[in-house]
Amino acid sequence: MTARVCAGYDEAVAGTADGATVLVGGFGMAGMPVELVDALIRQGAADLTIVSNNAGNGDTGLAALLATGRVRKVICSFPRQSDSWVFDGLYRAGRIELEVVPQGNLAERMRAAGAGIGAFYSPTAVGTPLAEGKEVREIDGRSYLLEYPIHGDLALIKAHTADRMGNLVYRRTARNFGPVMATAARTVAVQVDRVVETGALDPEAVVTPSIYVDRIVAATQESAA
Amino acid sequence: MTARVCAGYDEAVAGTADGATVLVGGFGMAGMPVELVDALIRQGAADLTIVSNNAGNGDTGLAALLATGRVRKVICSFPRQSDSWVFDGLYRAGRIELEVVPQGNLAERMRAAGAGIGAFYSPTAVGTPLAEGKEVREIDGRSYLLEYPIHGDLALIKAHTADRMGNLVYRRTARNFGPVMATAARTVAVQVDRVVETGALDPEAVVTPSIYVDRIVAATQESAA
Amino acid sequence: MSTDHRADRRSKHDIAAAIARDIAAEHPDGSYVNLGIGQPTLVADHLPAGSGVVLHTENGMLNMGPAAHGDDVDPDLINAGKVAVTELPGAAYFHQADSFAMMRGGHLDVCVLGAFQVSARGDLANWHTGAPEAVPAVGGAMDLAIGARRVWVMMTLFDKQGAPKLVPECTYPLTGLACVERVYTDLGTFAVGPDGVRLLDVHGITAQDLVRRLAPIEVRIDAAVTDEARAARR
Amino acid sequence: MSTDHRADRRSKHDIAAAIARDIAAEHPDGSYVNLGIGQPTLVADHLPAGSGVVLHTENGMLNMGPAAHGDDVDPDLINAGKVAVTELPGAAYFHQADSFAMMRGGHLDVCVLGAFQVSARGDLANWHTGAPEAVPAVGGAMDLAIGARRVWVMMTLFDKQGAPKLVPECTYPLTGLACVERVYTDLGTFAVGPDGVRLLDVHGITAQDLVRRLAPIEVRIDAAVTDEARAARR
Repeated sequence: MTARVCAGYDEAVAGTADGATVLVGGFGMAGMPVELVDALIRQGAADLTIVSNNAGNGDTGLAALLATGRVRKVICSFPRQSDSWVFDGLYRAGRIELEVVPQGNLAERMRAAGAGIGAFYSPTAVGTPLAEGKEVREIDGRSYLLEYPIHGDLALIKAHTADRMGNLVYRRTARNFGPVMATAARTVAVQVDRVVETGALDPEAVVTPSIYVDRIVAATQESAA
Repeated sequence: MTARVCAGYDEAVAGTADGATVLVGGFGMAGMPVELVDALIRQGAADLTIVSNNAGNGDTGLAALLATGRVRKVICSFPRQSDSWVFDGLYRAGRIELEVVPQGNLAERMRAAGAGIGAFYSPTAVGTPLAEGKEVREIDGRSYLLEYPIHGDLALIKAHTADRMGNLVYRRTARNFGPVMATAARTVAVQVDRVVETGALDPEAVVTPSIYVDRIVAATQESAA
Repeated sequence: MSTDHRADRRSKHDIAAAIARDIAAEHPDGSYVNLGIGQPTLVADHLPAGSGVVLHTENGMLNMGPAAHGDDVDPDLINAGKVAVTELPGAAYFHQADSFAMMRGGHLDVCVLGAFQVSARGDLANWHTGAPEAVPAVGGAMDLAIGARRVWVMMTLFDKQGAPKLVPECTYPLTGLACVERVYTDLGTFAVGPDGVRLLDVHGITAQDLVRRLAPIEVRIDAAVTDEARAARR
Repeated sequence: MSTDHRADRRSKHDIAAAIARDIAAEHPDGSYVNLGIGQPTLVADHLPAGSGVVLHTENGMLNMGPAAHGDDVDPDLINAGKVAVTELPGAAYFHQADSFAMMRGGHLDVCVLGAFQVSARGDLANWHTGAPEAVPAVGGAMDLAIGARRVWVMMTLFDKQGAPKLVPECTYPLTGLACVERVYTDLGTFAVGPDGVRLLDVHGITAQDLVRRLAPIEVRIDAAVTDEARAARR
C-alpha cells in the first residue's frame, strides 16, 4: 500500500506492540530518527528488541528509550562509545541483553530479510568469538558462517525528502541503514525534513522506492501544526 | 584502481582470454552493450561462457557473438524470444550448452559474487524442475534452495553517463543488470553515451560507484575519433 | 480462413479483456501490483482512473504507465514483455537485484500471471510445456510465483482440446508450489489453496454445470453463486 | 603530571604520524583505501597531493575528503569514527548493505587497521581486550579484516608493558584469521602470512637487535635491511 503522510510523530508509531522488534536507523547521530524514537517512548511499548548500529548516544533518542527500561535486548555492532553511558550502565547492571553483530552482517542480515533470502554464508567473523554456535561451511576453499535474516516489526528511519507516495532520498552519510531497514520491517515509519508532491523527485535518484514506506512525518509540517 | 577512459571499444575488451566467463548487460536490447560485444567478436576470444538475461535478439550484439561459434555455454533466464533464432538454432543443433536460471536467482547470484557471499538460500524454484540437484533446506517453516555466486572474468555493460573516475548513472529501465554485473566481474568495461568531468555527477545519484569500473568507452568520443 | 482466424483472435481478446476487467476490479487502492507478460498486462487497461494502483515491472521500475506510442516510445523504457511503456509521476528505477529483492521479499501486494495449469492446492505451471523440443525459458515467473503476497492467475478455464486447466495435480513442469490464491477464468473465478477449490463467481454458466465439467476436481460452491442463490436474486 | 601526560601524547602522536607517513607512501595511485578508526585516519594527512587515492568510509561513502572544520561541518557527513569530514569531487554515497558488500566482496585495494596483536601468520586481534568488564563492540572491524584485498596494520611494536604485539599466536580475541599482510610499526615494517614473518624495514634500531627483541617469533630479515646491507649503503 502506498504511504500515508501522518499528522505527527505519535501517529507514525501508533500500534507498536509490546515485544516488538524495532529497527532504528542512524550511525551515531547521522540519520538517527530522534523524534520518532521520542514518540515511541511516549507510545509506551515495552519488552522491545532494538536493532541499530549503536546503542544510543548521550541522553536523547535511542539512549532515552533505553533509559525507560522498556528495551529487553539490543542487537547492534558497536554499543561502546564515548557517550554511551546509558547503555553501558544497563549492560553492566545485567538489565539489558546484548547481541553484538559485525556491522556488515547486521546490514546484510536485514537486507536478506527484505529480499526473501532464507539465510546466507558470510565470510565475516570466521574463527572469532562471534562465530560461536554458528554453522561453518567451506565453499571453494574458503570458510563461511551461516547467518539468518533480521526482520523488524517496525522500522524507524530518517530521510531527507519524501514525496507523498513514499519515495525517499537521503542526505550524504545519513543514508546509512535507512534504505536497508526500510526493506526489512513490516511497518516502516520515516521522518523527513520535507514532503514534496508526487513527481517532484527524480525517478533515477530515488533511493528507497515508495513500496517500502508506510508512514511519513515531516519536520516542517510538525512545527507548523 | 580508478577507471581508465579507453580510446575505443577494442581497447576496452583487450586481453579477454579463451574460456572466460563474460557477463553481458541488458534486458532485451535495453542496456545491451552492442558495441562492446562487437569488439569482443573482433577480439576473438573463444570457448566463452556468457551470462546474460537473454540469449541474443536478431542478428546483432549477443546474437552475432553466438553466431561466431565461440560461445560454449549460455547462462540466462529467458533464451526463447520471438527473435532469438541464432540461439535457437545452435541449441537445437546441440552446439551450445544452456543453464536456465530464474531471473531473480540470476541477479542475486551475481550480487552474491560481488558482495563476498559464499552462497545463499533462495525461495525461488523450490519443487520445480530447476531445483534438480540443488540442496534444499527448511528455514522457519519454508523451503529454500542453496544457490552459489556467479563470478565473471569480464563484464560488458552499458550506462548513460560516466565521470572520468568511473562513477556511472543509467537511464530508465536500461539500468537493469548493469549495476549488479559491475560488482561481479574482475574486469568491468562500460560503454556510455558520454563521459563528464569528475565532480559533474551528483554523488547522491551515482548508481555504480567508481570502484567497480575499470574501462570506459564513450560513444561520442568514438564517433569523433 | 484468415477471417476465421481473425475472428478467433478477437474473441480470444474479448475473453481476456473480460477476465482482466474482473481482476482490475479487485485491486485495492494504493496496492502494488505486477502484471505478468502477455494477457495479464490487459488488466492495466481496466484499472479505474485514479485507482492508485502502482505497477511494478521486474526489469526495474515502479509506477509504470501505459504502453508508449509514437514520440513517447523510448527504447530505454520497456516492461518485462519488452514493450515500450511510459513513466508515471512517483516512478522509481532500480537494478535487477533490487527489483527481485522487492518481489521475493514479499513486498508486492499482488501479481497476476498466465498459466498452463493450476492445481487444486495452488501449484502453478506456466513456464514450460515440457515438450522435448521446446527451448526452456523461465524469466521471472518462478520468482513472481513465490514472491508476491498474493498470486492470481488469469487464464481460460479449458484448453483448446477442452481439457480443464484447473487440475488435481499439474502435469506440466511446475513454476511454483502452493503459490496461487485465485484463478480468474472466462467461466468463473476460483479460490485455490490448502482447503481445495472454491467457486467464487460464474459467467454464462450455472455453478452446478461448471462444477460438473471440472470433475474429477472437487469444487465447493460459494453460497452466493449457487444456482439457488442466483435464482433467488433474479 | 599533566605536562608529562601531554608530552606522552605528543610523542605518541609523532610516532603514529611517522608510521602513517610510511603507509601513505605505499598506496599506489588510484587505489581504493579504507582507513580504520583512530590512528589509521592519520594516513590521509600524509598522502601526497594528487595521489589519486580514493578513501572509502564504511558508513557509506567513496572519495571522502579531509576532516571538516568550521562552516564545513555537516552532521550528515561523517566518517566511520563519527568525525565530520568533507566530500571530494567524484564522491558517491550508498547504504550500509552496499557499503559492506563493496568491502566484503574484495573491491577495496587496501585497508589500514590498528591492532592489539598480530600473529606471525597474519591473524588479527583488534576489537576486544577480553577483559570481562569490557562492553564488546566490533563495528566493521571483522568485515574489514576479511574484506579488503590487502590488510595492513599500523601499531606500535611493543605494548606499554614492553611485550611485543607481533606474536606467535594472538592471546586477545580474534578479529580475523590469516588476514593481515603487512604490519607497520614504529620500529620496523613486517610482512606476515603463511610464510611467517619477514622484516622489510627498520627505524632507529638494527635489524639484528629488533629480531632479538621479538623472540620467540622467528623473523627472516629482508636482504636490503640486514645490518651489513645498511652498513654497505652508508
